[in-house]
Amino acid sequence: MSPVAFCGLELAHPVLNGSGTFDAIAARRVFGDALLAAFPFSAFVSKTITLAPRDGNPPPRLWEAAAGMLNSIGLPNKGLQRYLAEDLPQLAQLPVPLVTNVMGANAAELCALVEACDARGEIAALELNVSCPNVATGLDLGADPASLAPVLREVRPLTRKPLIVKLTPNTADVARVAQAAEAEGADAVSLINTLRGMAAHPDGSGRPWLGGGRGGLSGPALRPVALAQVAAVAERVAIPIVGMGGIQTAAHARQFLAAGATLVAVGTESFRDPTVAGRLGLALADLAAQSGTAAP
Amino acid sequence: MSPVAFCGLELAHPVLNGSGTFDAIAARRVFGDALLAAFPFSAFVSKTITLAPRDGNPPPRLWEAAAGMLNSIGLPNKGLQRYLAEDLPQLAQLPVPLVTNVMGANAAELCALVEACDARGEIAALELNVSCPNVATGLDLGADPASLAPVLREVRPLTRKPLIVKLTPNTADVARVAQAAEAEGADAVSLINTLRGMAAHPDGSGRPWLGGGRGGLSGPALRPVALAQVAAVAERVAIPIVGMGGIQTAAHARQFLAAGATLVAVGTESFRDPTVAGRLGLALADLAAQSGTAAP
Amino acid sequence: MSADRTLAPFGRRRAVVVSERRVGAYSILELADRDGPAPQPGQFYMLAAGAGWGAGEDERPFLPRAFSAMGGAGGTLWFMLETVGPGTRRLATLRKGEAVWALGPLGRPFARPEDGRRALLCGGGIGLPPLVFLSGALRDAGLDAVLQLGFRDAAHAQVAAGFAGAQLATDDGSVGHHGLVTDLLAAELDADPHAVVYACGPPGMLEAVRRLCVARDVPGRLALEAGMACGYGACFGCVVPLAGGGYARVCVDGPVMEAAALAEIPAA
Amino acid sequence: MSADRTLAPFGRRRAVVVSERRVGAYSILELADRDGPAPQPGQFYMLAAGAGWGAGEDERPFLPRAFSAMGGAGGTLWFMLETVGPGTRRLATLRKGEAVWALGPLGRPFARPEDGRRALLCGGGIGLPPLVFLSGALRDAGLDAVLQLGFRDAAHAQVAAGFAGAQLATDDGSVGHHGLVTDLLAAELDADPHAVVYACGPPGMLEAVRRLCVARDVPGRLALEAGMACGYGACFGCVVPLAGGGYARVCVDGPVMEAAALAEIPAA
Ligand SMILES: Cc1cc2nc3c(=O)[nH]c(=O)nc-3n(C[C@H](O)[C@H](O)[C@H](O)COP(=O)(O)OP(=O)(O)OC[C@H]3O[C@@H](n4cnc5c(N)ncnc54)[C@H](O)[C@@H]3O)c2cc1C
Ligand SMILES: Cc1cc2nc3c(=O)[nH]c(=O)nc-3n(C[C@H](O)[C@H](O)[C@H](O)COP(=O)(O)OP(=O)(O)OC[C@H]3O[C@@H](n4cnc5c(N)ncnc54)[C@H](O)[C@@H]3O)c2cc1C
Ligand SMILES: Cc1cc2nc3c(=O)[nH]c(=O)nc-3n(C[C@H](O)[C@H](O)[C@H](O)COP(=O)(O)O)c2cc1C
Ligand SMILES: Cc1cc2nc3c(=O)[nH]c(=O)nc-3n(C[C@H](O)[C@H](O)[C@H](O)COP(=O)(O)O)c2cc1C
Ligand code: FES
Ligand code: FES
Repeated sequence: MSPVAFCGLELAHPVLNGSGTFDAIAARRVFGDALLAAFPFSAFVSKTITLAPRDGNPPPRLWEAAAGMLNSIGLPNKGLQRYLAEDLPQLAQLPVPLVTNVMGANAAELCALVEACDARGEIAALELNVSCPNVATGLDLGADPASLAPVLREVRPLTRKPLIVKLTPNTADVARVAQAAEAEGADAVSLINTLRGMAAHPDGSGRPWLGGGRGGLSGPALRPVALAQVAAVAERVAIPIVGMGGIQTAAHARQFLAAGATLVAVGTESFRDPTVAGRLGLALADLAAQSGTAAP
Repeated sequence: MSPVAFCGLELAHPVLNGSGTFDAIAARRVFGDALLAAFPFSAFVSKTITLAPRDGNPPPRLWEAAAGMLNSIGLPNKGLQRYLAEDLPQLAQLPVPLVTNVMGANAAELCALVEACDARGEIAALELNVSCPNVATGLDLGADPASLAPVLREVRPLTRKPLIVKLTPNTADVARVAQAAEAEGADAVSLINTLRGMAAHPDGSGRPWLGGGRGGLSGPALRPVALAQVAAVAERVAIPIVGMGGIQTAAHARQFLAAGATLVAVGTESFRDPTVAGRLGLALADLAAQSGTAAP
Repeated sequence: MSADRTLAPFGRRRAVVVSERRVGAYSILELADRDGPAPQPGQFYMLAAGAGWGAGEDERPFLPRAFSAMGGAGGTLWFMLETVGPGTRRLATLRKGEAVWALGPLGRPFARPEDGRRALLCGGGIGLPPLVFLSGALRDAGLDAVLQLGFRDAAHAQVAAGFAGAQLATDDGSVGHHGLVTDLLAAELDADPHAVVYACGPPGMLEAVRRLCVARDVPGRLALEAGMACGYGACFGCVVPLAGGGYARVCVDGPVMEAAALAEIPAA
Repeated sequence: MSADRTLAPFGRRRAVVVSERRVGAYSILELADRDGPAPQPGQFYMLAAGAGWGAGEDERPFLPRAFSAMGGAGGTLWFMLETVGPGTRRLATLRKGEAVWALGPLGRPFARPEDGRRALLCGGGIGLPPLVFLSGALRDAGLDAVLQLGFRDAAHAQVAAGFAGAQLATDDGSVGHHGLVTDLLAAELDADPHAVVYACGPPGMLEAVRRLCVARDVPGRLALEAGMACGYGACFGCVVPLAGGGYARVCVDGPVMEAAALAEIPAA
């Protein structure tokens, strides 16, 4: 297969998973080692890890929308220490590089997360989630260049691993935020995260369906929004872009690549079809090699 | 039918049209006076009117999306003078009050529009479009409370007619903008306008399909986003809200009313079914009277 | 036939599929529309399947689709469809008895030939339905019409077998004239320029007809296509550029437009 | 039967509808799944129609839906469906020969009865399929099982006619015991507490079973339901609260969970 270059990593094809939309450890329990033999993604992005463990939001956590879904998962995770101790050894068995996605409520937390991850050889790159719509802090941080920049200034020097900033789509001008990330030394940006949304309880009471109240919209419904944001960011930054949001087919992925993305990620569509990303990867590997969309 | 009170108007039911999604004059050419006999909306909202005439964007102007559509219409209209001279007399024949939607590139333009409309008795209320994603000025104005407030401060004193501010959804915190509108004397806010989106040409070239480049997403795909924004605004302002975005059924409309809207508007669904809003109005009229969602 | 549009009842109606059959590359769809008025040649309907609309590629179709009436009388409507995407695919798999949402008749029909001019009807591919409808209406009105139809190949031309006396052209020469249907039109205009042209077809073909008409100062009535969301003037999406600048909405100002009123017709 | 899960092949497969029939208020769907392994009682599949998925109310279904295997052997799978929304509605209108996307078998199956305990199988409504599957497997293993099934009314109970020897209860008393199926369960536990309970049904019923088991210190294995997007642990959407705090994913840690491990089961 034709390798795709991304921030110094050599990837077999340009298709990743969206953070939080594939649990390689759980999938191995379900599918066995067949998962490793046909691993669909060219790098594996972990679910968002936080400093302290989190249970996540009360159920229901899911709502099916028109051509998409809302989730209010609430970033459940074991916390940094148990992630490093328990999950990393298992994730190291995957046949692809590992990207660890982290979120902190403030600069100090993010620094602690990034420093700890920097020390671990199993981790090939870091993704900073400054965009999760379910947790107030993540939202505020990434919606405004002025609040993002000082945080990145503290975090960036703490690792030489590639640093990807995952942007929030819930902002007036995502390209300005991307420019701030580039200026502060981000190696790449990824977008889009889910759009803030809400579902009413079908009992007609007016209360929200989701246990967490608001949720995040993903899937084909938001693909036009994602494509517009990727194109807007590509016009304004030179660093590589991981484009995502509603990608279902190789044609969709090509649209994101043509709009300026170097890599793409599949999230929601993997829920419907767990091997779809591998087929897209196969279809896109040659294209990526030919067109030289690969960034240095 | 049970009247719904909205900014001093008595409406037969709580369902309007979204601005730019129903042309009552064209519809009368197509359907004849049957349109008047079964007019679906309890007030008619005009397409956005600008000071100078506009041709609008080059075609193609439409893209069908998953459970929705993108448009890049570009606000074609006759300009204020011809609207007042040619259209108003025809719109005055409608059996419902008329809301005129206007957009200006700056405060001076908006003032001229509002003053001229204030002088016309055919117009029951004004809606300020500070949210159209297709024209740079409209976007910038409504995305930021700091740019919206001074404009409203100039415009508000120029009319005693109800002033509705139509908010843009393409912003980090729509409730803050709504609060600014309320503080500057808006009588109501309406939301959501279309989400910024883009479609790639199916020829795979990567160029945008729409003649205007970017477009605006509407329809069921964005309903969860619309509902979340309406709920967020309702938590922070006391003035009435016109809620819209992907409404197709009476159940959807009820969700918006339960989230805090006083009225709802139907846009894209009228393209699929031109009489749908009338059926929703019938279904909702009693509900509105009972529950007292009607604002003073 | 008259130049005024037949008004559409306000509201979409549930029509029922009477028959659906394939003829070569096309499908012929016959609908029972008991409560609807008869359309005029040039008018169209917005159609959507009564069920299963929205589960095709890319989660489409979502909006209804525009189709020219190929005929309509006594509560029955005929359409001819080419399968090009999820909407036409769904409509072409409907079975007898299934429901179709229909809004129409919509748009301005073809105006009658004036000044005793001979009617030249020139259609390309899926542009055939309104012209076939028109040629029948002219015949019923005791007027003569030349019907010229162009197709890609024999599979597409197969549908023309039903229309006796039509002049045919195919791109691959497998049936009739080897070349463009506009060659046939130019020849008729050479022979007798006291004519009025009625045309429907793909944008490139309509642009050629428009140029022919303008160059020779012959009245030309072109039935246009454009992507449509509503079909009744609500969305301002379906525009074509006008000779004098600006745009017209194909659904309410057309679909039949005078050649002289139009600027260059944009490629699809 | 074993306590270990049967692994799912990695990837959804195109299964084919062998038959679809209505029994009272339910549908029985039989699929040919030639390439798939046989499931164990308690395991489930994520199913979606091969075509026409996405055109129901509110433009749904979009995601696949979870269904317990009611049986599976020799490349054939059985399911029982209750029509409650767009997904089950679409699946219940499939015809012989049509395709279904199937991912599975998924989840942890029922563990065998331990210590010579008697198996009490207690199902409510659409909770019946995994218990019917289990009762057959226990019988095949030479073990005894009591099958207790509760239904709303006679129309729903009709499906139980196929399962000889089942104790029945209905809410309206039209068939069997007039009352809750958990009354039957309590009576069996009163009679002989050396038992293990297997249960599946609506949340309120499962919560009652959970309390019974915890109160009497009897092992209970509950096959849970939860809204699911993926079925294989990817989305973290399908959680239930645990007795010790925190949540477990029903799709990978369940659907069969020990009663003692669970906190109060939330209402739907
Ligand atoms: C007045 C009028 C009369 C017509 N009469 C007939 C007729 O008699 N018979 C007939 O067969 N057709 C007729 N058409 C054309 C017909 O409406 C279109 O072919 C139809 O809309 C195609 O729908 P689809 O879903 O099958 O294909 P689509 O997927 O909609 O593709 C059709 C074309 O639309 C473009 N397209 C592709 N994807 C999209 C998208 N997501 N959003 C927007 N555009 C897209 C492309 O250019 C593509 O080639 C008529 C059109 C008009 C306006
Ligand atoms: C492990 C497991 C096994 C199962 N086994 C069976 C079985 O054997 N037979 C069977 O019939 N069912 C079974 N179910 C239940 C079945 O999966 C659901 O009933 C099915 O998902 C319903 O889909 P639907 O589209 O028909 O209904 P939906 O519209 O999805 O409605 C079903 C319920 O979901 C909620 N809901 C409504 N709208 C939405 C929305 N937009 N988003 C999210 N939730 C919504 C409501 O509570 C509603 O009552 C099982 C579920 C699980 C988890
Ligand atoms: C169930 C679910 C959980 C998610 N969890 C995370 C997460 O933990 N961290 C994160 O950065 N993004 C998370 N996302 C966002 C996705 O990575 C992705 O940005 C988004 O879903 C858009 O892509 P899609 O439309 O292909 O799903 C989550 C999305 C979903 C649907
Ligand atoms: C084709 C089209 C044209 C529109 N034109 C206008 C406009 O001129 N002015 C305006 O304020 N909003 C305009 N809108 C936005 C709608 O009024 C409405 O806010 C939006 O479409 C969301 O509602 P919906 O999902 O029901 O369509 C337009 C929307 C569409 C689809
Ligand atoms: S199709 Fe909507 S205006 Fe013509
Ligand atoms: S359904 Fe996705 S984790 Fe269980």
